[in-house]
Amino acid sequence: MKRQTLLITVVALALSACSSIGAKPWQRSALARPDMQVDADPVLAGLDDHIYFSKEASSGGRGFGGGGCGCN
Amino acid sequence: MASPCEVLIDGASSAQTAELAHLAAAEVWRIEAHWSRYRKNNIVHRINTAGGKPVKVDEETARFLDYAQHLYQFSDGLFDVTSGVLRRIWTFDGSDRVPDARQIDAILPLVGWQKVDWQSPWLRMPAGMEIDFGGIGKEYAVDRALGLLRAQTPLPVLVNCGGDLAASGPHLDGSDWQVGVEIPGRADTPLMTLRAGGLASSGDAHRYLLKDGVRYPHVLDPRSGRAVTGGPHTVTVRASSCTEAGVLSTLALLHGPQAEDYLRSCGADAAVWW
Amino acid sequence: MRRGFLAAFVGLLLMPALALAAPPGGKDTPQALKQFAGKVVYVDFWASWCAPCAESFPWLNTLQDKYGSRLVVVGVNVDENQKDADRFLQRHPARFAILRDPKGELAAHYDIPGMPTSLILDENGALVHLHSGFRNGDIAEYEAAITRALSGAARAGATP
Amino acid sequence: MQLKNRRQSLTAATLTLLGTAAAGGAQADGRSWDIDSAVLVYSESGGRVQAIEPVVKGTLDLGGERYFSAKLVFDSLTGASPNGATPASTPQTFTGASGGGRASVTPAFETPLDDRFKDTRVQGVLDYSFPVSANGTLGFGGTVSSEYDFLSAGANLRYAHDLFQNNTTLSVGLSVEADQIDPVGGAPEPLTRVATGGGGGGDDEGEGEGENEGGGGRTQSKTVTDLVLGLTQVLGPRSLLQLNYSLSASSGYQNDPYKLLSVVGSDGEPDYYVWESRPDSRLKHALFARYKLFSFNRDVVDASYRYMTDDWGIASSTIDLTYRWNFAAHHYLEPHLRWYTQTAADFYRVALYDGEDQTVAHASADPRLGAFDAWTAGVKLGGTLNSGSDWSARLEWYQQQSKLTGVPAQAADGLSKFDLQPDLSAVMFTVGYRFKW
Repeated sequence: MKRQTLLITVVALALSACSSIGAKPWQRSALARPDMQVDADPVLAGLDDHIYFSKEASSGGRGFGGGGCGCN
Repeated sequence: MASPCEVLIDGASSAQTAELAHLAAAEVWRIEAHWSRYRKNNIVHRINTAGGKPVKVDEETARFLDYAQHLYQFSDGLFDVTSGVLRRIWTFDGSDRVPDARQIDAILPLVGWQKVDWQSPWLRMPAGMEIDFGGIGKEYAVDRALGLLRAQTPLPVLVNCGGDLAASGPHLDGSDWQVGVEIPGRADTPLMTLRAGGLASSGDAHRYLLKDGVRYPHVLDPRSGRAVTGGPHTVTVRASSCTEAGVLSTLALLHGPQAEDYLRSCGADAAVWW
Repeated sequence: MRRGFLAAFVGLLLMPALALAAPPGGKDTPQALKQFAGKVVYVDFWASWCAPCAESFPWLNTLQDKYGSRLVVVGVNVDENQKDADRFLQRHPARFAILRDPKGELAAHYDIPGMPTSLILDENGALVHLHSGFRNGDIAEYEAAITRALSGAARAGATP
Repeated sequence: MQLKNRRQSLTAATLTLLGTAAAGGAQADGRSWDIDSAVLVYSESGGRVQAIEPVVKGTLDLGGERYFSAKLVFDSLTGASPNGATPASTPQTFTGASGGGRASVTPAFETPLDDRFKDTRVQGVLDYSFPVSANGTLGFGGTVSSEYDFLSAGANLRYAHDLFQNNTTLSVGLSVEADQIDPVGGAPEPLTRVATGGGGGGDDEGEGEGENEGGGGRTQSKTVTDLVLGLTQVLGPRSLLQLNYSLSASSGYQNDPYKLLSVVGSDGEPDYYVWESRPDSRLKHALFARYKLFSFNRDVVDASYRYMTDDWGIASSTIDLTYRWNFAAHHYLEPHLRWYTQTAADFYRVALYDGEDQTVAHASADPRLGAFDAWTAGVKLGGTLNSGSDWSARLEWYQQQSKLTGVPAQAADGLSKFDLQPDLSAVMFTVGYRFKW
């Protein structure tokens, strides 16, 4: 039981810590840039995922891993 | 459009101001050449010498004629671009030669926008009639010049052609522009502030006739062909553009003694000097 | 060893939290806005990189005509470098006063919750309204807030 | 005309005259599509697989943060891929199933390839996302992908919640995909002998009994369910961290119907071949961490690490690094380095020893399930035209170095005379163009 409570407190602390890490709304000039977006180039990412899905045994991580192809 | 024009740019180098002033001047001269009735090779001359035949006008003139049509309805005929011919019987040289009823009745048939057939872009005007954009041509040029400069710089710009002016926005420190209004016969020049938009003045400052103690200002009612007497010396209006300010100040004058009531009814932001 | 590791991990997370506690912003009017004392002021925080800010400019431009000299519209630009702001103003001309706030001091003073954020200050600089974001659909609400502030000023006999 | 709007009509008429009215109202919120198109050309050395993959994706901004997008992917594959058999000292004959019945002969000492391999795939994706609250965004989408022997349909649902003034974003996504496999000639029975018809490798007295012409059973199917939990945390005005945990459960037919294994004697020479066999479910866990930093007030550093493990015994690590150098106002150069390593599946085998096909539960010689390291190195050049549209061109090399595992001890010496796992290397060239329509 003690282990769970410890884990929960850590997560709670982590989240509360999150509340002050970050940028103020007026400091988001860099974060607003297209090349700083998490999904900056979705089509290219899709092509890469497909190639690596058909050549390697791992997939996804960034998003859903489904290959949607026979890829033999 | 004879008055000199000046350009003020807050926070710009003299070189940049000179360059942009040149740009503004070029635009004002372009409009001057385009619509001045003193020139022989422009659209106004072609219209005034068409002898009743239809004339195809360019896009800018077409827009201006649409505007003239709107103003004619808006002012119940007080604002009429065909009233230019009245100058044949009225010459405001300070003398006492006020035209008599016979002269006026002879010229009136040549005045009246309702006689003009305007189907954009074709204009057909009965022979002998003339159109004249002088009424608000200068204020329009000021607005066009300001539009060009605003596209070139985000800095606050003011274009002033003989007291009719327009500003793109307040000074960099947020304060308004201070404008001195010349009132004939008064030594001081009362100050008016302008934050953004246009400011125009109309008055009988320079040209008028004097007969039997009555002052006949260069303010002619196109419907009667007569000068409007008993009105204020000068009306200055602030509005969203110099053109709109010019229209309201001209119409206020044309309402003579009821100038202030007219301005209030239009919700105009104005100052009147009697 | 596990306990030590856990303590270190938690410590690591808390440390940034303390460093960034925002300084308490006093509620008096900042120096930059004092020049508009005596007038109702509509302050709009904007930046070149904020898309809804561009959508709000055409409407902001009409405020000056609509409410005349009773209202002062001030656009506070929080771009770090002036070049970005100037390029933005070329494409979206502003017919109202622009104040620069490159280090975000004004923004921090009001601790604005998002971009854009609009504030209305009454004639003695007190904050009477704040909303963040801009949607064309909500213009009526924004204008109602302005009229309320102006009528508040009129009631208090402020100079027109 | 009521006085107040008389004045407004004058103001409006004046603005129309001056043309500012038009400028003012210019940004009518006309709907415009953002079109993102790209073509990938993938080419493996040694006459292996070639692929050309054009993609076009249109995103429509419906206003109010609502976005509809439609994507169309074409994929044409040619060339050959290893069929799983090991090389032999004598030519080997296989009746390829993947593209017509012609028999193909593999020269001695060469890796047998299934060179009648031709495939055209079309995939359509639709997606719609919209705000459900001030900080909550919901998105759902569907996808259909079809090729001549494989049909897949999937749907996904995603929710993202912004906290602490958009500094923290928690997201959860669920996707379900149903695949249907119709191999040419039917799905072969796993671990049954492959009919070689004619001089297969070595003398195979055992011809006939237990043979399988590959006329296997009916259509096979599998379902794949993915769950992704994400946290994106802004660390400061110039950097952010993304952490994803994803769980992927696949159940049903996992085999590659065209892959087989050689069953070799102690001399390493193939006696006969059997179809591969994989478990009928797979559970994958992946942890993904990504860090983005805006550096020198100009460039973007993008570094990510992924660790994946599954119940087939495969564990993989991936490191991906890109440095986007915005060397000019509208141009950038983006070098890219990717390092990948994976361990082999428990049931991965280069080949089986005589009789092992009767004892093993599962076995596959598909190189994708083997152990290998892989490098990707490349560079992308891109820019923005003054019309506002973006172009990009990317050239990359991909290289796999395999680590030999799954060699049956009894035949190890015999097999050692062959190159059991030839490395794979490929060139990838992608051009992209994004514009408003």
